Amino acid sequence: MLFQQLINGLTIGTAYALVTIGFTMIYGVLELTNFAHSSYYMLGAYLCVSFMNLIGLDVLGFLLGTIGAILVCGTISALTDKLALGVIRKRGGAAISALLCTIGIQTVINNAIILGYGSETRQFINVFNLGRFKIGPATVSWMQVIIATVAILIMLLLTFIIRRTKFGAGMRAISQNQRAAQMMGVKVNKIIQWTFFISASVSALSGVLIGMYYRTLEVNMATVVGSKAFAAALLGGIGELPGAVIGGFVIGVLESFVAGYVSSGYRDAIAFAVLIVVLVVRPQGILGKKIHHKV
Amino acid sequence: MKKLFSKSIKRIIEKWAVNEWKVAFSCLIIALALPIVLNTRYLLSVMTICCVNSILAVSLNMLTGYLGITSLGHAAFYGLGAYTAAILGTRFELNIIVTLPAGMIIAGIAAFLLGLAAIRAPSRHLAIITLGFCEIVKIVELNWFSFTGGANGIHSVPRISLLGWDLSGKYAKYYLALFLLILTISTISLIMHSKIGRAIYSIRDNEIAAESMGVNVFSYKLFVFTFSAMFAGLAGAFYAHHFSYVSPLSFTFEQSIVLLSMVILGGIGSMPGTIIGAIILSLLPELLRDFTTWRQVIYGAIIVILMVARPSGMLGKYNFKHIRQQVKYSKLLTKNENKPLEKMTG
Amino acid sequence: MPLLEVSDLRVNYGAITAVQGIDLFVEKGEIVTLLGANGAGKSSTLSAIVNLVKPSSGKIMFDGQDITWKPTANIVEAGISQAMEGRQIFPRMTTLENLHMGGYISTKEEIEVGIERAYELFPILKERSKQMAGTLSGGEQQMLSIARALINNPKLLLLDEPSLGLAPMIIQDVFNAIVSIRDEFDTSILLVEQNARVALAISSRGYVMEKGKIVIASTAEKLLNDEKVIHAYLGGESKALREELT
Amino acid sequence: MKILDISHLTIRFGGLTAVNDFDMSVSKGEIVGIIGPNGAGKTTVFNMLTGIYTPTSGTIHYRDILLNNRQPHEIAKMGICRTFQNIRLFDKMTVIENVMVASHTRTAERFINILTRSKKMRKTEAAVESNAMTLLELVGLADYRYEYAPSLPYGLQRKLEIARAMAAEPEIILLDEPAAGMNDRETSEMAKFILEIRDMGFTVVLIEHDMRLVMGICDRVYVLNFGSLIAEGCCEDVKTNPAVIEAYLGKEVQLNASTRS
Repeated sequence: MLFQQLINGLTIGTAYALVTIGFTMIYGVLELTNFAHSSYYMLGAYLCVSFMNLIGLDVLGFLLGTIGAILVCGTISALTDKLALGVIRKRGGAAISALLCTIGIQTVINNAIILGYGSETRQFINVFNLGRFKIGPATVSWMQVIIATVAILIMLLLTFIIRRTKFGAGMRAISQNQRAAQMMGVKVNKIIQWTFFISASVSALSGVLIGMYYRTLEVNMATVVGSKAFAAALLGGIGELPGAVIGGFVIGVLESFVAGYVSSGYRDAIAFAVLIVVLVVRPQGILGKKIHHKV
Repeated sequence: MKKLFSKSIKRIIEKWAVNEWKVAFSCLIIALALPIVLNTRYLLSVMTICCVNSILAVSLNMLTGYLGITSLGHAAFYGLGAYTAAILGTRFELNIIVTLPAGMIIAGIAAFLLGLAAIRAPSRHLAIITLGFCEIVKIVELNWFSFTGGANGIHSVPRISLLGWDLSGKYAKYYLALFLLILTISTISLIMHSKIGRAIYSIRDNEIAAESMGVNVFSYKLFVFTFSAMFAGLAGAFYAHHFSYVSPLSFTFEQSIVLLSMVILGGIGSMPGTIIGAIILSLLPELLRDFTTWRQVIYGAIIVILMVARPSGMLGKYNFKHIRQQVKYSKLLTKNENKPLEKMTG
Repeated sequence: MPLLEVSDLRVNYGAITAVQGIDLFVEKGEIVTLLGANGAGKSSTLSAIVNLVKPSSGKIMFDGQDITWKPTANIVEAGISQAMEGRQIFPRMTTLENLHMGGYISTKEEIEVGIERAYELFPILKERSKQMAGTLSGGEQQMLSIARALINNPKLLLLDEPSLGLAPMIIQDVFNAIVSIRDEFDTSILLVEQNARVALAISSRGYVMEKGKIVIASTAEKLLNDEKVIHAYLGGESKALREELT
Repeated sequence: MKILDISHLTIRFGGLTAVNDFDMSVSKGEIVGIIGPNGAGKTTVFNMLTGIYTPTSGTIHYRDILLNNRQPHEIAKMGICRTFQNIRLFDKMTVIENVMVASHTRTAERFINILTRSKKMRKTEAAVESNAMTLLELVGLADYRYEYAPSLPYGLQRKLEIARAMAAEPEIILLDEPAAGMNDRETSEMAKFILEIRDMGFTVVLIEHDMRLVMGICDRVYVLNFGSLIAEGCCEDVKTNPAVIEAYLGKEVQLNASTRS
């Protein structure tokens, strides 16, 4: 029972972690809480189903559908920056204005999905059908293994991009001082748009994986994952990639334990209560570094 | 053309700022007279909701606009006020003269305790801490069945009456809501125009400098956090009596976001702006009622377009008090010297 | 043809005109100083050249190409670098990482050479290389900001108050460094500086700005002896000041 | 009369000792300078004095009150106020409001008076405003009273910070590089202004790199290097102290200072 809860928690945690990574990337660069971020999680899953219905309900259809969903979500996300958020930045709008703008974008996307697909729960056909195996007392499905593998690969890739590439250096520079970054020759707007593209793609991928895991799509899946990702990001120390991953896992495991041992009704309440306690006791998050500010 | 447009806007804003009292008074007269024309139950109810939302937005603006703390959990205090009034009303059959202050106090106590623990945290953490608090309150409301009625909520909250007078008529309720709104606006304005207000603004602009000038940042933050929650509690208590029904779904984190949108849309830190924002976002869903399926999409799109068009909200760029002073001062200069303000542009 | 040629440059901030139509040029291999009281528009001029502040009108030619309103990143690639006023460093990067950012558009080898040179110029930066830049003292951040602007080996270096907040001994080092930057790397330098006497001592020419306009353009030597300039910007002697005060 | 007494003051950040065993005392009506190379720990001393950092060891006494664990706002109220090296003004407030904020500790107002906007409260407000105006006139910013603080040129922002600190009516005023970013002319004016402040009854402690200003107006000077005191005394002694020349002034600048100033 304990072990099983842990494995289930880790699987949900993987999804949270992936969404959180994208979320924390944008926060890291712009200090912007992107409320639209979780919408790409849902949009990705729905688009993938649509593409599969067009191409074919098999592995090929799934793969092409996933790629299509990722590209569409990434493009939409990059466009929102080019057409809306970037304009607000350029006009010197307050940070909170951009935040409200992302809330507007979220409202549009989430409700456009309801408009296009209807509000009833939809099936996500599992094309792999790989079965499951046992480790000790717990049952693990191959789907869980796939999700974990893909997620870990993506996390490693993104960590590499941010830590080792010029693109990543540019991102970090922008996050700390935009003017100076420009003066170093960093193409600020281009990098920000790519960051939006990448973050939404990862979110969409996560939506596809989790959709396939639960085999259902619901119209409230975005809002459910959104506040969790938000919480996980802060828990791990916002702006820190490994922190985002750990934060995601902690929230996932915590939830599944509370649901298993306390009451599923209070599942979210306790997750948030723990979060509040952590933030009050350790404001910089689990992995966040405490910086000594010069006065 | 564009220049002409922005110039005329500037002139209007200047006029408005100089005559702020007159404008406010005229608005009050209009608000008092409106029921003569708009006299159906539906319209009066919409106007009452505008007042309730304005109370919420104005109180949130004190926290977010004046002090600079973004709260995503204002609806929690709104809900606490509503549940307090509903429970006191249904179980003890208490009158609004008790339930309204009780709603304020319970919301205030909750905010005080939360603030005591968390208000020192950085602003971005407070956003998520308040969000978390909002979710927790909702979940408790949903699950503490014996006390809150769970998802069913609480029905038949007593009608509004005062000293034996029945105030539950459509007109009475509107005027009561308007009265509460004026009470909120004047209390907050008076505070913001005093040394307390200056201290609050200074914290928003530079915490370390404020602290170094002798402003006790912690207690001021706690004060504003508690104070703004109390008015949310007041709005909630009125809401419970107005609809005679409360349900956890009215006080979710999404509702907090709507409240925050009102503040930002109207212009953060601007009292008239906040009220305009509250009225627009209260009316918008009603206006879009005929487009049920498209309603939310249009609603979201309008927010995006408005924010792109005016990134600082409608009135966010204008501080009426400062504009008034500047206009007065430049008049003084031109009168004395009869020449342009060379010194001021140096 | 001069390396940098600015003509009729204007900069507005809202209603306020910070720069009201100025002309200036910098020849190859030259150090030019821009003098003026606080708020005369010197920093705005520098920012406008690299388009960090959008000029409202005017023309900026650099190395034969028109760079007016070009994205800052492209201007940097063309060969202009700026050490900014107000310690515009990356606080959550180490000193070394900050220097690496200075070579964002350069190759690895160029960066290595550049960093060696930066450490020679400011040895304290080497000691602080692993330290977060945000925890450096004000003066150290200033040094880092100058050192960082040099990493990509610019043709033109814009220096905004390089001596701001620096100890006297370091100021001398910085000005020595500026001269050696010009001599060794053939970099032209446009300097905004309050420490007018020292700045003019290493410059060939200077401009004096007042209320957004250039009021005097002359050789450094003439400026140093100009009564008006002495009165307005150079001040009296230390001893004289003491006497004046007591 | 000694009003400020610092002894064995030490602070460590992680492994780094920013200030080590620092002793200093200030008497009423003095102008005391703290100089030293960049990163020597001068501003850190100010930060400990004003309660922003808590010292690792050592004591700070202000008129026999131990300041070590006091909050910054308490210390401001007691009578020590400061300016900042990297200017920290209230950006969305006008120049005069910036100054008025600092009167905070000098006025007490009952909540009920604020809600009723009583006569007494309006009287206090008027007094605060006229006091702020007086200070602005003193620093020459009266014409800018209704401008926003960031729209002022850098040098004037520094003056505004000083006016703001004065409005808190402290006994000791701490100035962190008051002449930074000013040309020689403006520096001379600033020097004169600081003397005026002293004559008004303030005690001044200042950090500054401009030797003309420091040597011109300071009664005594403390020299810090790598967090430790390397010299103290009157200007002439310090100026000729070999350790100071080596660590801070530099031989060339000595030369240069004579040609330049």
